[in-house]
Amino acid sequence: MLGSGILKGLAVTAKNFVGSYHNPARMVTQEYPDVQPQLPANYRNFPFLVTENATDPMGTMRCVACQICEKECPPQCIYIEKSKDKKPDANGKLQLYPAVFDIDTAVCMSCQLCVEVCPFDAIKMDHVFAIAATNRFSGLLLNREELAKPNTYFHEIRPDEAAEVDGRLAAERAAAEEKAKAAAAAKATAATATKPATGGAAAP
Amino acid sequence: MRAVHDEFHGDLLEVSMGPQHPSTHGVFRMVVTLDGEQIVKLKPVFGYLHRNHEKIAESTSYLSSMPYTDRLDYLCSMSNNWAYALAVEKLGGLTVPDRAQYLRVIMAELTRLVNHSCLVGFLFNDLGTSFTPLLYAFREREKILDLFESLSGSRMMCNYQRFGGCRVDPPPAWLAAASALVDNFPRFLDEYETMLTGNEIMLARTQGIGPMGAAQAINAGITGPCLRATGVDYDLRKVDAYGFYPRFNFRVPLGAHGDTYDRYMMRILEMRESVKILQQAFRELPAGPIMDPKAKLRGFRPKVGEAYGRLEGPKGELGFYLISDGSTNPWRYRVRPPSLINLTLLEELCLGRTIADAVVILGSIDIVLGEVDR
Amino acid sequence: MIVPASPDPAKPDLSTPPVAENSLASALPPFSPSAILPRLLARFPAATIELVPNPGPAAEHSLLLDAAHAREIATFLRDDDMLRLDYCSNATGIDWPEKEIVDTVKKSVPDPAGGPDKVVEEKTKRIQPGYLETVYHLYSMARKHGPVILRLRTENRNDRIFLPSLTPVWKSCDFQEREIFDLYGIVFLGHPDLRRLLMWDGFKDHPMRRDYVAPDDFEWEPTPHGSVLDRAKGHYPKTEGLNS
Amino acid sequence: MSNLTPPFSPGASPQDEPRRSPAGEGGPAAGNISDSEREDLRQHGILLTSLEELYGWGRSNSIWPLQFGLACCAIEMIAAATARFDIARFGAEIFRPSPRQADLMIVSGTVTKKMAPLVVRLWNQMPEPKYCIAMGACAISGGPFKQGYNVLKGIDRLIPVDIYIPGCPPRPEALLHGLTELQAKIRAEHVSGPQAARHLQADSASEFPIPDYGAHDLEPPHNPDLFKPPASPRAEGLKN
Repeated sequence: MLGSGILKGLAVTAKNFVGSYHNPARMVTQEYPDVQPQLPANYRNFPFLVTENATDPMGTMRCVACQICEKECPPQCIYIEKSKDKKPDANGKLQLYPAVFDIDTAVCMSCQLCVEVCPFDAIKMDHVFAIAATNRFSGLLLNREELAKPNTYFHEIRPDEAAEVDGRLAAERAAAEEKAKAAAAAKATAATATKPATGGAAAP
Repeated sequence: MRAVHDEFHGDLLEVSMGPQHPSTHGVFRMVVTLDGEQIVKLKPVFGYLHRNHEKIAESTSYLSSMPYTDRLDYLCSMSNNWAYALAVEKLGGLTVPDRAQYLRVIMAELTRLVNHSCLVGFLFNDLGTSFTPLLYAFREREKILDLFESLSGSRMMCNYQRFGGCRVDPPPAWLAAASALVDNFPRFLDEYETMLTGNEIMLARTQGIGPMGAAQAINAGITGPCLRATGVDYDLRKVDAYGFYPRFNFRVPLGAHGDTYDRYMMRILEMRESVKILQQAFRELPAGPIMDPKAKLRGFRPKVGEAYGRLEGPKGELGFYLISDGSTNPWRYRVRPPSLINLTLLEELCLGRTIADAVVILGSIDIVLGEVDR
Repeated sequence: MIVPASPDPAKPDLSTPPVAENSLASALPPFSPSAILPRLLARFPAATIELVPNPGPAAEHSLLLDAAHAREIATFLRDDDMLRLDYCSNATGIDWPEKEIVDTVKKSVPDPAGGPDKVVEEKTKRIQPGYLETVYHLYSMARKHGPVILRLRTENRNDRIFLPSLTPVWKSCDFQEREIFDLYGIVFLGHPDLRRLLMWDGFKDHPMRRDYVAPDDFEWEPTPHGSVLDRAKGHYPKTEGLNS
Repeated sequence: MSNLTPPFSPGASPQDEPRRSPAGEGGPAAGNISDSEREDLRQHGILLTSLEELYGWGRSNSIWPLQFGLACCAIEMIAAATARFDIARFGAEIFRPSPRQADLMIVSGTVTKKMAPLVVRLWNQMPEPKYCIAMGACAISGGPFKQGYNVLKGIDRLIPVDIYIPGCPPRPEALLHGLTELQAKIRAEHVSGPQAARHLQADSASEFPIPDYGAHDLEPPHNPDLFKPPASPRAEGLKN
């Protein structure tokens, strides 16, 4: 019968229309500003810099300004300047730190390559997506103060990955302490024992 | 729009459709010359989204180009990733572990589901249904995008595959969710088809519109569903047997007339076959590593040489031609864009038709401007 | 009709890339360049056809044709019953700018004192002239085999940039050759509609060439690197005592 | 990280609100009610409003965007219009194919130099009041493709942008967030006085020069009256 195909199609639409009042499978709308989306842990938007301690973010940044991410960033939106002096990191080893660490989020393509190539687990991807600026020059160019977020925040957004990273860093730290101890023991045979240097805040 | 004079047809009207036009799927432009309502000439104009992908890729490392491939055909980032990875693996002599091969098949077929269901929605938009089928398609697409997002971190720009494997190993919960989605997908397809396939208006607007001959299509390099709609049995999943496709049982649907209706049906039937492939893949997915231990991310330097890797993307044959000069950057990086080459016959298909048919024919060819212009 | 000996030689096994020696050894598939080359030379004695080896693991060797016979050879490849290369998948341009090559020749010089010969390395510099190249990847849909790769080279990069168009043979080259004309500046003789494809008509440059310099619009570059940094510096206000 | 000042914040700085007398403590006179008091009354079911506020409320909830997608971000823009994100909840679901009927241009994707003159022409064809959202990295700055020879490094070189939404591509929720920011901006606009909205000021430009296709680049490559980048933070102490 001519027109039966159209009627069948309209029946589907009608079923969906009625279903949208009671059938959960057809009630798909998410009331965004009132109900925040459930983001998966892997979600990535823009990078942030992990710091060990929320009270002293600049002092306990994991980044050692090795500039690998800067080189690998496909759109070249990371800018790092190394510090002139060194600071002790979580293992007590003296390391450089970034005197300038800028990311232009107006350019960033959220590809996560900086995270993948970072050997220090210092840069991770953030979940914040509700960003709107009226000025792109000052509003979207983030400096290291704006990029720094504490490790506790990292645990909040990506618990599994953060735990794994913490475990790995703790193992490295233990190994470093072992080594320091062994070195100290070797020294102690010759002279008085020196305490292995440990510094920085332990990860929560 | 302007009047032109032609010695055969008399006064003609030249209409510029696009680049801002609701039915050109982006910033595509056609300069159409009309005699009354009949098309006597149609010249596509490209380049409004020419983003210099190839030039940028030649000045950056092999790895850095991977996220750019996401943005070629932005509906199918997973297949683009795979095609590029395939070419680089061929160039660098890398192997891919079994589990990664299966994961690639899963991602590529999920992408095909996304692409084809959205294409059908867009095609019906062009037929004048104003958004309704697209809403159904996007409802399913969102489910698949949620899967992609929870695995790779991004809805559209997955950046998931690497030379020699994949980036993230999906946890069992992900596989269960994906498997459940795939099992439910035929129900969506049934609903979709009930709504659309028998529709008399759609049949009248598509059957016999823009028929393409097999020999004509082969000579013009048409690939993908558009080619198979003409009855040519050429699917790279069977012909090249890349990935682990020989391990899967699936049929290649073939059309008979090569018209717009056949092109539409190809998409529907391919989605049903993709569901079959996916169900087998979820059943047989082996355990194991997902990266070739030889592969390295940074500072990848293939030996001097060249390679052409191609695969059956949702839109047709997507190829990457790479020339290495031994450095970290490719000397030549070329994308063989199926969307662009499938447009070769657009003028022939539209001649003598009305402008409304041209819109439908263009919709059935399935282009994405990011890939047409690169 | 010739049935290939092996069950399906058209399937390049990508997981285990073939070694170059193996693919050139016995049981040549009909589409391998070493099998095609003698047939082409016999059929077109006046043509100069060269085999261009591909040293990479893919080992897809190609055939370099001379411009004068390219279209005849292409038509033959398309229509030949054994090959039936009815489908031109990919056509692309490549820029090879002129390059300085240092040849090192080892010579043994007899020692005037009567001792053993000395090995002396002689280095000669020569300029390899630049050229533009097009590459065509051909497959057969009828026979389901391939690829056969054809290359064509221009005489130089400046004024002798003419190549025959293969669009009359394979229509799929239509847009791709227009793109090559646009981005590399190779003029295809016999192309039905040779206009720029991607850039606008008044555009003068050929941006995919290696020596192309992009227009200067680096006014705001907060995270500059490399060449971008150099070009951005021109837009920075000149400050006293800037030591860079 | 949002850099918007709260647009309709109760006690915006006094020079912003010259008509509001500082009579907060001594009990407000009629028409001089502070926002907190008004909110208080609203909770008791008494709705006080001014014509200006009503006008702004009406305009902000009936934004008609131009149906105009450029690249990847356009797909997310379409997704924002579909059932899951449902931009209709903000009154902005009527995507108009014609610029003559549109209020908002969402520049969703890479603007190439070949496309840029057409974008400006579309903008010029839109009637006032009109707004522009630059959605995604490419529209803001050229994004990942900014190194390309044919890519415009930000649409704000040619037309004024009200809201920038970074991301590649931004989630549909991010677009909705940007839209609510734009709505807030529209609601805060005044209809008269020195603080009147841009389109009500006599000397504000509504149309912008359309660049020509040149031999090597657009001519001019940017609109110097509009695009005034600050001195780069890298001007001093350049890395070598």
